[in-house]
Amino acid sequence: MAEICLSANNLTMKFGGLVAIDNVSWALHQNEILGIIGPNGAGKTTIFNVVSGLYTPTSGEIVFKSNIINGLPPYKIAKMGIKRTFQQSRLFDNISVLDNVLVGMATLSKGTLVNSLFRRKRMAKELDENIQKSLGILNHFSPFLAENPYRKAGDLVPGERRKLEICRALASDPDVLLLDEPAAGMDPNESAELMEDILKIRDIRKGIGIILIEHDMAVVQKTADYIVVISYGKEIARGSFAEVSSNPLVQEAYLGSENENA
Amino acid sequence: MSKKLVYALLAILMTVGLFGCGPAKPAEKQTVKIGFIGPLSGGGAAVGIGAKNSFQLKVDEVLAAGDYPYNVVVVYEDDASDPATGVAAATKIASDPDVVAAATHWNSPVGLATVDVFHKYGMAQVFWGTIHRDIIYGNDYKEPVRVIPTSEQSMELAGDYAKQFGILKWVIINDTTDYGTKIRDEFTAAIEKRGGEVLEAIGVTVGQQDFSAALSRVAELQPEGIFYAGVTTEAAGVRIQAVKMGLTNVLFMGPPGIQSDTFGEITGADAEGTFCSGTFDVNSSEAGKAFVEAYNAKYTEPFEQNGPYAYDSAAIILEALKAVGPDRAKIVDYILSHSYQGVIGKIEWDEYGQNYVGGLTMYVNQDQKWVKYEDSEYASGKRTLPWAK
Amino acid sequence: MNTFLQLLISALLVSSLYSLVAVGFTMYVGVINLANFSHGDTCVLGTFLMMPLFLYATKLGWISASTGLVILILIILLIFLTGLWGAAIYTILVKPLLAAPRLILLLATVAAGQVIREAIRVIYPNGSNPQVFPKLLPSGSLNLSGITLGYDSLTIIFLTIICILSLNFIIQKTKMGVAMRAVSQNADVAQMMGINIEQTIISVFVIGSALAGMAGILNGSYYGITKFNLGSNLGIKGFSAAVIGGLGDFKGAIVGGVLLGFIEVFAAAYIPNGSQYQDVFSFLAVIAFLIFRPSGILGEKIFEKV
Amino acid sequence: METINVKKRKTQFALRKLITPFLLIIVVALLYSIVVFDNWLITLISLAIGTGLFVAYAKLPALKTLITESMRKDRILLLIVGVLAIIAVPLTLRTQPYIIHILIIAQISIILALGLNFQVGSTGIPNLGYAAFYGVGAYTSALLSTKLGVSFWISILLAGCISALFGWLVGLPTLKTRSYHMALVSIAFGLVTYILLNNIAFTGGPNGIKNVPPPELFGKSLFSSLRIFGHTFPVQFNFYYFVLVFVLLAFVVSRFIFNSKVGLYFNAVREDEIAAKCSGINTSTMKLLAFSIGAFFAGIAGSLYAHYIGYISPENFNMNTSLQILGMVIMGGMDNIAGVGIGAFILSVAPEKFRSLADFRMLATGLIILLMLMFRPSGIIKQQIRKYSSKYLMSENSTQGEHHG
Repeated sequence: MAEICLSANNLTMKFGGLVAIDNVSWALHQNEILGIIGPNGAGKTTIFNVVSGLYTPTSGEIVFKSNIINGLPPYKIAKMGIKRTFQQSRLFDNISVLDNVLVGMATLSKGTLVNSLFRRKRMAKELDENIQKSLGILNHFSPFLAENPYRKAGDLVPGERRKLEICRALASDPDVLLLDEPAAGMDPNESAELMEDILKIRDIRKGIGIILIEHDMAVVQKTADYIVVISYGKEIARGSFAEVSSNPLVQEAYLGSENENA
Repeated sequence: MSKKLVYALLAILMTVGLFGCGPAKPAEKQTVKIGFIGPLSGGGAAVGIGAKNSFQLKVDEVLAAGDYPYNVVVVYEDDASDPATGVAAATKIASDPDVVAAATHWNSPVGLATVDVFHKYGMAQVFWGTIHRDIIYGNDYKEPVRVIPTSEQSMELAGDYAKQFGILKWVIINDTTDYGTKIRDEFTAAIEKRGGEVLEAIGVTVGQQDFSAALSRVAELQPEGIFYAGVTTEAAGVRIQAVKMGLTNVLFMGPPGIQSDTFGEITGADAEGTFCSGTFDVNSSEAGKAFVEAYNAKYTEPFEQNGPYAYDSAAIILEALKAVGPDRAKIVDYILSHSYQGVIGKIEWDEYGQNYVGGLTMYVNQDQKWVKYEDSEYASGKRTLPWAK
Repeated sequence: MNTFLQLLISALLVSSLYSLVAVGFTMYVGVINLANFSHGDTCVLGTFLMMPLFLYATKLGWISASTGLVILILIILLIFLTGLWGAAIYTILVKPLLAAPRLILLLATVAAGQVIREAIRVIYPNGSNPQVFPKLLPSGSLNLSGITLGYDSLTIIFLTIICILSLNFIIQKTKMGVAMRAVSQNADVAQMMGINIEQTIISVFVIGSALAGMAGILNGSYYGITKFNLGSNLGIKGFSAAVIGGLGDFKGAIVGGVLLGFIEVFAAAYIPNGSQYQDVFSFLAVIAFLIFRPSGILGEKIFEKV
Repeated sequence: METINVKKRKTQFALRKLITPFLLIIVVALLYSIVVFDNWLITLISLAIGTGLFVAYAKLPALKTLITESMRKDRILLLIVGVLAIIAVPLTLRTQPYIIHILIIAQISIILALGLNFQVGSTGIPNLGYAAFYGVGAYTSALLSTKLGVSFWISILLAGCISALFGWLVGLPTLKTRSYHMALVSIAFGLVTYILLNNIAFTGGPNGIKNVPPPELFGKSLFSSLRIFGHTFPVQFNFYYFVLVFVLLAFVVSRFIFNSKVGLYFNAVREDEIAAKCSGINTSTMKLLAFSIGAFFAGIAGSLYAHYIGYISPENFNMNTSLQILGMVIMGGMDNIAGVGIGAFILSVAPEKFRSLADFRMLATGLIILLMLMFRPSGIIKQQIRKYSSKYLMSENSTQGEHHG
């Protein structure tokens, strides 16, 4: 078994009286895709927000490479090597595709202002390398993006936006990638393409651990190695896709939510 | 590349050529320009326009007489009561070689900012407004002279009357502008010189509406007089709220800054019996009455406090111009070495160029109007002041 | 002791005015997450609309006949006019920019405030100078063992309470109020529930501006003077009160207004030399709140929506 | 096929060669009539023509491409002419120091607007009290020179640094809050600074500070008039070139920062703060940096103003000044350095040219900001996509994807 790179132990998050995550634990191994699924409002995104440092958990701990990272600011967590995407893609709309990816490399360099003003040669060299790398990553996921690096991110179609967001997250060679419902709002063709992309990530970045929050069961089935199901903040099942999908509790949770949706 | 260079040179030549020609200057020998700067826009516009009209009135009168050797054109510039705008205006006027002298400014900060400009260009600057001492005394320039008395003189007058009324325990409420703080210091000096006492000076800000905190402090101190060092708006607010708080049997006095009929309009009946140590009362002399008549025949806007001073400033500049011709340096010397007879009475400079002869009046508010105290029904005994001992 | 009571009354008056302004501010933030910086100038617009109305009524001879009733009608008419103004601000300025980044909209309201202010100054006769505001409220005063209590002060406090109570009724009991609360909780969900979002936002602008107009009239008639540029200060104070109370919180805005009024009056009275630093105290209070309790007195801890 | 292309290219080439000089003539003529002529009607007409041309440029894609292309090709020529013109202008205005004065004020405004652009334009933080930083700089410098006799060069540096420190402090309370909180805090800071400058005796209170000495260069005061070839040049002449150096520095530094990672991260914070955080950007540092750099620029500008005019008072640094500078940034084009420069130039020269309409000055500023925000929020020149000259992108340049995109 590969090494554990990120784990949550007895994680709990309360907002006032509302318990969004209730004593949830999981572990992500290297080279693994961990699926976290559950009906709407189950607290999946909250888990990401806690892991990426936007919220400080009420109790429990998040361990990354044997360091507890609860309560660290988001940028530090990103610097340590945990990157994420967002449910409604949050690109930097008014800057170019290339710039979006370059921002994704923010964790790689230090000494920004002084260097920018006085060590311009060194910075130019670094920039050159970064651009080469960015184009490589873009090319990997979408030749279109690599060919149009100066296009405004805001002008892209949703599918390309999703890809760009993944590129941006991958730009700094993270050890853990959190994907928040990447297939939301996609048609079957697009999600098929997405599945390939997700599997591709492991080729580019060896040893990366991926957590995938997803609603689209087809995507989860195809990509996830291991699945944790939560409902109303509590874990109700875990195991392989076959195991959890046959679990009556899971079926009930999903049926219930589908009824609500209907 | 060489073609590019040719283009570049061509373009440069054109630029230089265009800029170099400059607008052609009219070369009429008989025409001489004089300048006027004041707040023609913004909060001080009423005073500025009153002064501007008065200034123009004098110029028109002199030219209409027919025997003036030059055709005089007045260049008006706006300082908007703002030092930066004032400096630009002063630079514009002073750097125009056709302008020989200027009458300037109502606001002290503007005046402080522009004395250097006029000095640099060696142009006579006659102040029809501003009260700050340093404009005249803070430098050894020959160019600036000031027709309007300083606030110091005004506060001396206030002190005289305070002593005459036997009111010697004062509280000052001052706004924190240059005007308010200056008046505060000078009134304090004037009162202390006469054996009185200023119990406390309480600062308020311009634009403040609620004065209850300041006035509650006044009530605790139980003074005989409240002196408001500032201008009309806040003075009226202080007066209204003072009456509301029951501070009625206290003398209320203010500096020339509250000498506007608006004070009476806003405060209504509460204005009755308040005092203002104000500017010269033009109606007290024949020349003054003639000025008022001529002004009102020509303009609808009131000439406000500073009209007569602007009128006399024009007279001074025109007299100097007539005597020595359109030569800046000679005009500066002439102005400083002569005394004048204007509508505000005799004008004489001290060694720094400050008019030190009179030109001030004490007013009392009677039926919402400022009336010269000596002419009022209070002085004649027909009415009594609520605080009278 | 007397001084203290006298100050208490002043503080209450100042508080009333701030609360009325703050309520509008907080409602805008609640519904469309916008700090409307032209709000304070709407107050001044109210006073400057009232003066010609009053003058006209005087000319027609209405004022002398049955003063109380006419003034009441005038005030209602003015509230109506400023409410209409609120709807206009929304339709002309805010709505076209709702899709733009919030920074653009925010700056646009700042500019709109400037335009209102300067337009009043330029258009109103002699607008640069302070204007005498007609005395709408009953004059005279009550003398209770050394404390003077003006009838006008009492009327202002009374009117403010009426305004706040009726607004509370609208928010808590009417369908419009339910819609407002729903939109400020979550606009998407509200829309799914069949609430007409746009109508709700407009009604918020109408109510907010009407209250601002009311605040303007009360301000004018209490102090007897009004000036074109009073709005920027009133607006900033109203906003500060809303921040202290917790933005988006209706009750918080009122509490914030009261707190700000008290801080201002009492700090000015009891801190030596305080009067000239009155504004500094209130801003220090706001900054302290922003650092230590950005969600305001009543507000809960804000979790950023991700 | 080939021949036709060549022919076409030839005519285009000939046409193109004419465009740049033609444009230059128009722009120079317009600028001349706007800046130098002392007649508001001519200024108005020129402004109208300028606006008309600009609208045509913005609305007609063909014209736009043509002009952009030829300007790109002839940019060295443009640069040479521009620099020479900027250097030559005061020589032709020897008898009109007032015009040079306007130009100096415009230069100072450009530094101010470039500074504010870091905050409002690049980072997207509203700052409605920017004039306070300007004031802090001016007062620091003036106090150091008048009370302690510190030399100009040290005081201008300290003015920038102390102003930057204030910028950092003002930024602090708003790190965890939202943009409208920043608007409030900046207004509060602006007002508090104004009140304190008025009330503290040390700063001269409302009367400000007089007799701020002019800078000295090679042991000579900048207030001594130059005499060259028997012509006496007004003192404004010295200052024009003196301030020009600072303006150029400000442009260069702004460009460096804009093109660097810092500029990019500023943009990331503006576009989406949460995404920026999760990308590993310390958004607090970036915001504070934007505040400090902007305030530093303001401090430098303040110091230049104080030493040029020789007198400062709180009135120079009130809310109106803040809005005026904000208007320059918005009108010119947020996050576009050239645009901001143009905006600052227009909005500082125009009021001087429309002196007779001074009463409408603030109304006009407000209207310009409002109309720009409503109908062209991108300003005169839009914010540009960053282009890099990396060898890996060389192949991309030839496709010109961005032009047809």
